[in-house]
Amino acid sequence: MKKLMNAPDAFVNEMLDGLVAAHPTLVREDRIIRTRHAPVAGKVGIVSGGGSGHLPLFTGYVGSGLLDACAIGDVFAGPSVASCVSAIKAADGGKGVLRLYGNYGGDRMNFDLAGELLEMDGIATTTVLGTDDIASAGAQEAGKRRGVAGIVYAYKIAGAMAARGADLAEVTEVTQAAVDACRTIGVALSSCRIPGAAAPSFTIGDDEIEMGMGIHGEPGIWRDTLRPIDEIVDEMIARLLADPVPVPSARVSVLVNSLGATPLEELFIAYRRVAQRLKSEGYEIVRPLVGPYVTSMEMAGMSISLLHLDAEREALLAAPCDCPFWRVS
Amino acid sequence: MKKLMNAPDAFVNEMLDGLVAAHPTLVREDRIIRTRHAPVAGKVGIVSGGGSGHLPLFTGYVGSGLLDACAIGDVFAGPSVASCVSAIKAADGGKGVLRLYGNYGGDRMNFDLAGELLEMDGIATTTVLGTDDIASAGAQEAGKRRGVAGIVYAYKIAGAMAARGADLAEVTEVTQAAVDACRTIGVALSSCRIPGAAAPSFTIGDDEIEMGMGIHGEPGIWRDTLRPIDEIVDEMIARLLADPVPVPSARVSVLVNSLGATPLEELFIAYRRVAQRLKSEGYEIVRPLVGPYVTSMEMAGMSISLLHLDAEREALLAAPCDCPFWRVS
Amino acid sequence: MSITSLAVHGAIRRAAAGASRAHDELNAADGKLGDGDTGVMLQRLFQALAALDVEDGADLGATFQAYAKTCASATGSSLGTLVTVAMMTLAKATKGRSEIAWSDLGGHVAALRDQMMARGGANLGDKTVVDMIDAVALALDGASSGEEAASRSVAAARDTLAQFRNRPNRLGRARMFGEKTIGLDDPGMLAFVRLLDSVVAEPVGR
Amino acid sequence: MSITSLAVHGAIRRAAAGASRAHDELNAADGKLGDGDTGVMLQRLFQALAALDVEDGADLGATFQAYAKTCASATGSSLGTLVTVAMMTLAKATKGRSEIAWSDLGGHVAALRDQMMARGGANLGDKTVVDMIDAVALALDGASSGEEAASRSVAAARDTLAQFRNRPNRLGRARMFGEKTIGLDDPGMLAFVRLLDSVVAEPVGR
Ligand SMILES: Nc1ncnc2c1ncn2[C@@H]1O[C@H](COP(=O)(O)OP(=O)(O)O)[C@@H](O)[C@H]1O
Ligand SMILES: Nc1ncnc2c1ncn2[C@@H]1O[C@H](COP(=O)(O)OP(=O)(O)O)[C@@H](O)[C@H]1O
Ligand SMILES: [Mg+2]
Ligand SMILES: [Mg+2]
Ligand SMILES: [Mg+2]
Ligand SMILES: [Mg+2]
Repeated sequence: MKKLMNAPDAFVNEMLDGLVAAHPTLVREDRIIRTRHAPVAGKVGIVSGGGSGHLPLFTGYVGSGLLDACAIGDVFAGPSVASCVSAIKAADGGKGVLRLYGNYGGDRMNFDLAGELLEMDGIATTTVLGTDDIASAGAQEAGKRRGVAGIVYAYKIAGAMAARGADLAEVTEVTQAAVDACRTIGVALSSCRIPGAAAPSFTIGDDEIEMGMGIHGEPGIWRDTLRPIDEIVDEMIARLLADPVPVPSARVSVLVNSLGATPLEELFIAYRRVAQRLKSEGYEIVRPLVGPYVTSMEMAGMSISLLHLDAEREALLAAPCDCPFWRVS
Repeated sequence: MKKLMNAPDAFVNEMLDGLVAAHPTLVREDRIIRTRHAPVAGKVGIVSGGGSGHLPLFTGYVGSGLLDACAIGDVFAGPSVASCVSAIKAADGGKGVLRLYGNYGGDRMNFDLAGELLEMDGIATTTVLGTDDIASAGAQEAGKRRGVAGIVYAYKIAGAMAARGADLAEVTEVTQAAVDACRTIGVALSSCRIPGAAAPSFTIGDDEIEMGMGIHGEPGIWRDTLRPIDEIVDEMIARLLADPVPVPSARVSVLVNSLGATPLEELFIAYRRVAQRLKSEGYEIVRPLVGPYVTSMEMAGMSISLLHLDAEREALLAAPCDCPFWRVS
Repeated sequence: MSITSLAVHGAIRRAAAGASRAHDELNAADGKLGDGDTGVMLQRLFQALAALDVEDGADLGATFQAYAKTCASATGSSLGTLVTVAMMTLAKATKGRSEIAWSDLGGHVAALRDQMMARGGANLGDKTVVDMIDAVALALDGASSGEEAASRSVAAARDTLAQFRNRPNRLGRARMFGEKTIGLDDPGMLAFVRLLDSVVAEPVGR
Repeated sequence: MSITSLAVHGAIRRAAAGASRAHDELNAADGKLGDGDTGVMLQRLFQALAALDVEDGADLGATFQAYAKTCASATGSSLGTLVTVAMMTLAKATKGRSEIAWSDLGGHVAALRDQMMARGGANLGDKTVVDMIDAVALALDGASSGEEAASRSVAAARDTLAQFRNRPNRLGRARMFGEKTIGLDDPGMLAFVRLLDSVVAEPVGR
């Protein structure tokens, strides 16, 4: 868990400097990143935000057909209220702004406060929270669930809906429905270290795997010795399918995501089994995603997100988008 | 260095199963991957090949404007002669095939043998070897240098040149010139393990970094305690600039590449410094690439590749291409 | 005897010194059931507050508003944002006044406790900084001097820390650790005790 | 007394058994200056060769051609491809013949040494399997029976291994380790010795 960095305190700011230097479509204003064209007049704005250390999440998804702006916190810490305010302002093209971020207590307080401060400025805001992690609370307490990799689907749906010209209420409703149709579960193999921290965020044995662990090392469902990936995938898929969604569908999209250090080779081995299992359960997979979409720095592990589709959601998934880490055309 | 896998012997085949399941533009035939349209009649074919464990390299770059086909070996082992033969055949649209791969002894023997076996079938082949790793041999012995991340630029140049309709000699010449204009150096922070191997490929201390180490753990230039990334980048850039290319240019492209476990955050911190240093030396950066382009599974570390441009090379870099891991449009 | 902007800023400065002293201890406490950053966050936040210019006799509402603004920019952590909420609440409550009486302090603390609960969603008994503030609000009820306020609030805070130590955390990330949190101090509660100790180490009012 | 397809295939089978026995030792040797796969590669390769059907009296060229084809599909490792090269060379040289004399064996080995050098780019003295084959080719010169060939080649192989142990590797990945390779056996050379020992453990010719 060595890091290629300078002073730990400079980690996030230097990372953002490099990000915008490499990707001139992104504009940095202190602790927010926005598209070059934001705000787009007459379009509903989509903003997100959260702690650093999860690239491409959150700010890597700023781009056309996705996020207009993003508020950026320190590593694994929420963005400040001031950043949330700036991001919402940067995204507001006069039709209101959807705040779309993961269900973490600190982030909620900050985005809520920011929204209230901006009410006086006449900026209408709504909120949809990523709550896809089925390991973080039971189905009866779905509102308490944390947001993990599935939020990437919500970004896509929200961004495409806004690009179509829908109003704030419509964008919010369709995005909330997408979150409600999405389920994620992850496994972790090794820990990560916050820059400057004396110790890793958690410890796990050299031969162990933890089912259901969160992306900051939040405790999961069980921990045991590593077993063949097919068995692990089978359990993950079984857990995902056992968790009811409001409107189940036989057409699903699936995201097999690396938490960071787990290489593409292993993701494809896992995806092979995911596809086999879903097919044998009667599902058809649409536009699968395999890669590092939501990470925790050098943490090893992976997550599987399942998005149940309807015709509209499928069309929104297929709509064009363009950011440094995801392009549909 | 735990792995999400089943039997180690199945690692590569299961990985390929997942790759083509997730990316239907790719077609698998045993140990080769080709584009759905290969061979393209009347177009020079571009083939590559090499050991597994480096995704996206090699086979992830099969796509339009890049590779037509790729021969796939076991992890860190060359592709078999039979796979090389199949890949060349799959790429041959009647105008000959460029074999473009890294300068490793085993791979050379295999591709050479394959080429000779196919001479009888009347398939014309040429060879360009990736030799960009300046740490692997001195400038006087440039022909002995190994190929590392810089080969990605060679793929782009060769693929674009072939797509333009150039003949085999022209494609070969322009690609060789691109290799000659490209220099790479890497640093490693942690090791990786070949599936099924009892031990990591090499060992390195918990606080150490090795300058110039190769992507299979080949020994580098020095090993010492980790230092701030700005210092490391400065040395890497100094080494790259001190190594003469035939026709230097003030316009360069640069690839800041993760060897696997090193997260995007750290790459951007590094890129920030790379851009500062190159600018202060009078260079202009064109189309920078930052991300995991050539990896070694869970190895931590990064490499910097510098490609000197001329007008033609710059145009070829900007030409459209599309594969699962790189798209220019 | 009353509380002015200058007195408040003196307390902020002593809190900042206390946050520096408690840095390692608070990080360690948070490391056991959170992300290990309570100490570093509070040190930075209170240093930023202490660095503000506050003039004697300044409007208390303006002073707290300045603190609130600094907090809103300086931190995104949950405890930090609760400090922001506290400052915003105090700014509204003291707008246009240059001093408040010691006997009113308990009411103000009770008001910011309510705002923190509304914002953060914590309930009493969840073992968070809110339980600490609740206990202090009750203890301040009827206190009419700085000395009284100091001794009562310190005693209440220490008691509350001890009482809650053997109960489980019920909020946020710490909640996930369930019964394992029994026996551990909540980092936000511990921080409150350490900062309060520093604040009262010198006389708080005049 | 001569060498037929059946005799060759017997030797291949014994080599396969030897490769299995030496699996761990060869992986370990390669682990020190290569990628640790010499043992696993040779075991798989020779098992694939041993599994082929070879009939007594079959054309030697066809037998070696079948081996070459199997090798070309079964392995991409450098040593494996050198085995492919050897099989291709022998296939050409023995095409149309059902036996070769023991006294011709040294010439064939010398020819495949040259092909391996041409293909792989190794020079004599680089401390590779080629040095081993060179030594055996010389030792076989003048040998006119299976027994003589066996004893001479085994002696030459062992001597060569010992001689080269204290020299540095000069090729491929091992070259990068420079002086650190002194004192270590080259895995390809060691493999040759182990397989040859297995092959001669039973009479090789008739
Ligand atoms: N929603 C909340 N309501 C009340 N107190 C909270 C809440 N969230 C956090 N806290 C308090 O903040 C402390 C953690 O502070 P800190 O480590 O600085 O923040 P973070 O959890 O963002 O890293 C907890 O121990 C708890 O006392
Ligand atoms: N170009 C070459 N010429 C001669 N011998 C070689 C060459 N390359 C490899 N070898 C031999 O092969 C051995 C390594 O075999 P092996 O580990 O199976 O292959 P790889 O290096 O592909 O992993 C070396 O010890 C050396 O004796
Ligand atoms: Mg925190
Ligand atoms: Mg090998
Ligand atoms: Mg914390
Ligand atoms: Mg080897």
